[in-house]
Amino acid sequence: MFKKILIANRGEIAVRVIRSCRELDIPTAAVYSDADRHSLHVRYADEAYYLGPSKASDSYLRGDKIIEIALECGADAIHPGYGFLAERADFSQACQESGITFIGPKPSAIAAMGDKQVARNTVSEAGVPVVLGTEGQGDLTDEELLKIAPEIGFPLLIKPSAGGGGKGMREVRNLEEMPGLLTASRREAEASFGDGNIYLEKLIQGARHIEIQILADQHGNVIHLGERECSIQRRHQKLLEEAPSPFIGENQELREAMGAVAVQAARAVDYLNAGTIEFLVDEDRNYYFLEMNTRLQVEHPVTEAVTGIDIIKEQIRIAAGQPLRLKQEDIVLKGWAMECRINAEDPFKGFMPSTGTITQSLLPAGPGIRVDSGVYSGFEISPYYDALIAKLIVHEETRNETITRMKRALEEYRVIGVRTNIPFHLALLEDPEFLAGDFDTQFIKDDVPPFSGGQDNQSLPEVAALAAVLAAHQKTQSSAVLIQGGRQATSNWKWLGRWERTTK
Amino acid sequence: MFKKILIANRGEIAVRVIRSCRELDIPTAAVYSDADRHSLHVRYADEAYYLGPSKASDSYLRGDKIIEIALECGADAIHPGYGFLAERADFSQACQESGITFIGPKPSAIAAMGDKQVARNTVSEAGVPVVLGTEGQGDLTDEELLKIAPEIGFPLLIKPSAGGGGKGMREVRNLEEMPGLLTASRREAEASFGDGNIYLEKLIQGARHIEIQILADQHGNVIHLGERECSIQRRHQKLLEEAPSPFIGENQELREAMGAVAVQAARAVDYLNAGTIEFLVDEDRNYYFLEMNTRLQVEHPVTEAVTGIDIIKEQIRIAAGQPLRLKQEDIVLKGWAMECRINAEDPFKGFMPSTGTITQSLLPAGPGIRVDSGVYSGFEISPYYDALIAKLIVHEETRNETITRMKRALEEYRVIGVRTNIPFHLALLEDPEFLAGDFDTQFIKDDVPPFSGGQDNQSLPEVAALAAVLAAHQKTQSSAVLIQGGRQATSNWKWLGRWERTTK
Amino acid sequence: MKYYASIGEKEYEIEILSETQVLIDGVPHEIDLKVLRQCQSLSLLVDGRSYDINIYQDNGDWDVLLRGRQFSVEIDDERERRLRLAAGQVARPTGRYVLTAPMPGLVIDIPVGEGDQVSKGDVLLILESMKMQNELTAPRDGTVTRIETKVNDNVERKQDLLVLE
Amino acid sequence: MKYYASIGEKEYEIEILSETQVLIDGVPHEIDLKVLRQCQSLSLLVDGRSYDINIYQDNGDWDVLLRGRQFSVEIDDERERRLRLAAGQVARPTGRYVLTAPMPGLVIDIPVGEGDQVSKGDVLLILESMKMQNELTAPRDGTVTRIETKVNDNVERKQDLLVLE
Repeated sequence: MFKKILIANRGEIAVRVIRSCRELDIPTAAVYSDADRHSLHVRYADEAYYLGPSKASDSYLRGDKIIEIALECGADAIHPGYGFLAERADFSQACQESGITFIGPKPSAIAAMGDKQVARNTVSEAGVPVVLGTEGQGDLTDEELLKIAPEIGFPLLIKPSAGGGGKGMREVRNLEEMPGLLTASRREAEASFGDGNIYLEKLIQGARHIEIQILADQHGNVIHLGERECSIQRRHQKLLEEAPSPFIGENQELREAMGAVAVQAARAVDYLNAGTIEFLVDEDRNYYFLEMNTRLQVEHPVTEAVTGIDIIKEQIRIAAGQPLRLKQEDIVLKGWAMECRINAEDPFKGFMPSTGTITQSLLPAGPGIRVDSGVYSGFEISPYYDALIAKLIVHEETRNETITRMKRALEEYRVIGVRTNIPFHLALLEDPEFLAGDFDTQFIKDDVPPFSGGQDNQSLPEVAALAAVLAAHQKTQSSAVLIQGGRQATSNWKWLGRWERTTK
Repeated sequence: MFKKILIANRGEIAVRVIRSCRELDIPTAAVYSDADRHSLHVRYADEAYYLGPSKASDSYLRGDKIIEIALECGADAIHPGYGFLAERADFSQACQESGITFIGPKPSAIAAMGDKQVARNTVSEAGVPVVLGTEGQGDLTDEELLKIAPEIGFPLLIKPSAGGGGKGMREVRNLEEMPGLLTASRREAEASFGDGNIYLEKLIQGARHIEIQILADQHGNVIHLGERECSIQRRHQKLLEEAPSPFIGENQELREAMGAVAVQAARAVDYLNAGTIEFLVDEDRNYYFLEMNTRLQVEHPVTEAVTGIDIIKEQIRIAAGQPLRLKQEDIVLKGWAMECRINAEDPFKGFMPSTGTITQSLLPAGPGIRVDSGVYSGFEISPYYDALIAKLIVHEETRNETITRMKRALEEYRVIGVRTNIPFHLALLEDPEFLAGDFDTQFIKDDVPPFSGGQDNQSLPEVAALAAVLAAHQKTQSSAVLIQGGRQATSNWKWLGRWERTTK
Repeated sequence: MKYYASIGEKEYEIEILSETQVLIDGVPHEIDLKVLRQCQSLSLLVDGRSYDINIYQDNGDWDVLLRGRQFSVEIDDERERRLRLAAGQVARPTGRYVLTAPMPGLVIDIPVGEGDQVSKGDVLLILESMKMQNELTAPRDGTVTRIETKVNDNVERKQDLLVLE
Repeated sequence: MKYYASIGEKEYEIEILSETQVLIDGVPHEIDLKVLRQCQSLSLLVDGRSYDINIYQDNGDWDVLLRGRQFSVEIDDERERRLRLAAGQVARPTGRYVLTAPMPGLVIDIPVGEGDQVSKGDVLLILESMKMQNELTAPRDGTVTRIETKVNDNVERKQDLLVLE
């Protein structure tokens, strides 16, 4: 087993990796930028080393410096998390050349799958169906793309060749709006992945985004851990994921067929470690290879919940050369799991990111609740990294029970100081179509939020009004004494003014 | 289903019940004493009603008042939690007479099992083996008990006829010390359960405490959910529980035999709802009926973890007349679960209870962690109720992995302001005999704590010394400025003094 | 003391009679308020119903978190309301609007120019922050009278960006 | 500035050279301290090793929580130590000991009387609190010189119970 693992990441996923390492009794080294000295991954790691300025390109994207730190502190393996360097073949290659184990696939597999265009070519050749697009045509210029677009037909998607997570993606409805969107997409791709190359892909209407989790060891064993339903997206950013998919449901045949195709796609690039094959599934249950994420996914916990497997521990065991402990027939999905991504953004103001200090973070608890978070009470959210502050994962016996448990957890969860999308999730969980499992990737409309802001309970606005009046009353009373209140009332109310100062 | 459920309890278990009710979309009513207006169960319930003064006998034991509140607020069911009124046949009877469903067994079953002496008689007649004792001899006087004691032989146990949880239990090594222990036991039993009756039971040396969880519906279905290992006790108070039992382990035959006997014992009293049959198991795997707890157990979450069943939801469904959803053959134990009881007590000072204000409660999180707690940052622990502030439950694939996960979680868990037994649990989890699963109910010795205070990591004391010096340094520097520090250092250190004032 | 609290279109008239009694739209309610400083929460019982509330003031309005929902409450007291009614204006003034940066970031685009007429919802400026491009839009119709930043500027939180009149 | 920190039998000599440099028993270490007020934690890096620490003062000693372990640290500075060494006493004074109630509770039993000789570990008083009977024991040998409470008294936290000399 490894002597020490360096985690080349930050936020919730760095904390997540540290937790599994600690449970495996492997010392961890964190790296941090200027903005992250106070971050949870620095506090929870066994060691922590300064990396550079806050901008990702000066810190978390500095593969050279990270390898240097790993060598200096005696780390013999690097876990890249997701994002940043996770899907950079050159980084995986550089690790290998420095004698450090990269906990992930071989550079060749990253290159083959990491470039979305090459990937589509590769799996297509292996007999896996793909969506029509510009794969295999190299890095095209805007001019070339504008020429090809009408052949594919609108609507279509512009997608970055590198990276994932919806960043840089743009939906194009017609040729006129396409030039501006190409520019925006390249700019966002460049900023997020350091690679501005893009490609086009036909947009399948009414499609679901369903993905299969893969584990592949160094001994030729490849298994899948069932599917995840990821169709709930806003601007191609996933917001809520579940396992199993309500669309697949009891259709064990479809599940096994997609699983087998996913294994086949992974084998096509001699895949190693954990990875995910993303599919689009149309209304007739035809499925198309979308892309392979050659890394851990943000939403891996829903699979962990239904399989009982710690995927990060598996990643580490695989990287250390151990054979998989489980065979395909050992994988049994139990119950239903759902994840809500809690973002620091204001759902009432166009999902605008919200920075500032989290003055309080009170986590939900009790049965079937898991919170993966990188923040805490007093944590300052910087504008340099993404808005994901936590993932709330719940597990229960059935989908309905999972949904009511999730609502309970969201109601318990308190984040004060920044806005979050918790009200959005609560409204989504009350939407009849969502409850019926009847949705596609276009379900969350951009302009009209599908939620009422909590009109389900008539009395809540009245109580909110009362609470605000009680708070305002204290403010207007110069003496801070309630009309008929005495000393106790004074001390009872004084805090409001105090706290106001804190959050300003 | 019920229109509203009143929860006749407080602390973590009241919060636990509220959570399941909320997930079932059933409104809840909490009751609270003077000491509990600020408690989490009051904050999380839909309604909350004042019950009486802080002393349990004036509030949580006032069944008459609780039924009155239930009738007034329109609750048609009462969940008693554990402790307080949970095993009082008269309360169950009074509920029934008021037209309120008592979420638990019928008064007759509570009476038959709740009086430990009658219970032992009943199951003995049904062919279930019991430990030698004074069952079936009525409520004996101290004089009579002193006479019978030598016939049973020493060591023996004095046990309260009512209640459970180890309260009022005393171990007797010889006749000389017995009179004082009888008095102490009766006093504690009277204080805890309002019933000072006691009985004697032979102490089986080297025995394990293993219990079987039962569910019984109104349609004649009785199933068991496997066993829990509860041998880790201090002064007959359970401290750590696990499921499955390492002693039973892969011995499926023993598990099924004990399960069948437990079902048989439950049927002997026409049992309804959730209950637990406690057994003593000797080194030769002979098992003896110890008692039946006719209520939810503190340690129910470990069974929930390995079975995936929400036991409280099952209790409510059973009380509402629904048949069990699962048959015995559907019950599959998956993985390994462990619970550490986090008590406000100082393991370095004879486990003395610790009262005061919890200035911070920072919960562990991440995969496989569950915290059931009734406290929060700013919560004041009163001297009126027991010292249990939280239960930390972890779940992983194997026992070893569960233990390393639990250690990780205990290291993350921070409770500031009161002392807790977290250091005790950490030390226990490093004990070679515990790790080997080689322990009995006498494993935790009273006088010599089996832990070193964390000598596993040589550098920790040095770092603790350094941190204390850095803190003290700030105090001695009148200007609160570090030798070579400037403005930033000042503000960096100022908090220490401030916080000190808070915690004093 | 009488207050008027508005959430969206709905207005509530709330009168505080004592520490334990209020009138909401004339209906009496028993209240019991417990302030939990450390976790910045209010435990409020209203006629026995229990609410666990987080509340803070944001740009004059009160933000209330309650069961995972968020409510923005505007409050007037009796005197303020009388003054405004006397002045003939029940609605809030609509004059000058200064668009400020809701977060630090990089100005990516300013699709409007000084003197442009804009409608409510039009994009005024695109700000990149937290790895996302965020469109800042006009809260109402108006004319852009001043632009105080330019493309590629790094701006601070709350920095003035442009003025709408 | 030089300090002497003791945990149990073990003593550490710690010298603070600057905000980023200390000597522990003469060995230099690089430190980086970040105070996290809101969660009452210290993030301390020592030669790159990361420690997340909670610390507070309790009865003069410093209580340190670190990885779930708890350490009680006694600290002397150079001057205090010199004074004590000059006075010929390295150990702490052992004079009068006042037993105070560690928590509110009910006095159940006082198995000693005024004038009794007691040994370290002997039970002085039984206090019932949190539904448990708690034995308060002698921290060292001595004579009970005064008993300031009686059986069935309800006592407050920190109330004097008896004196040992």
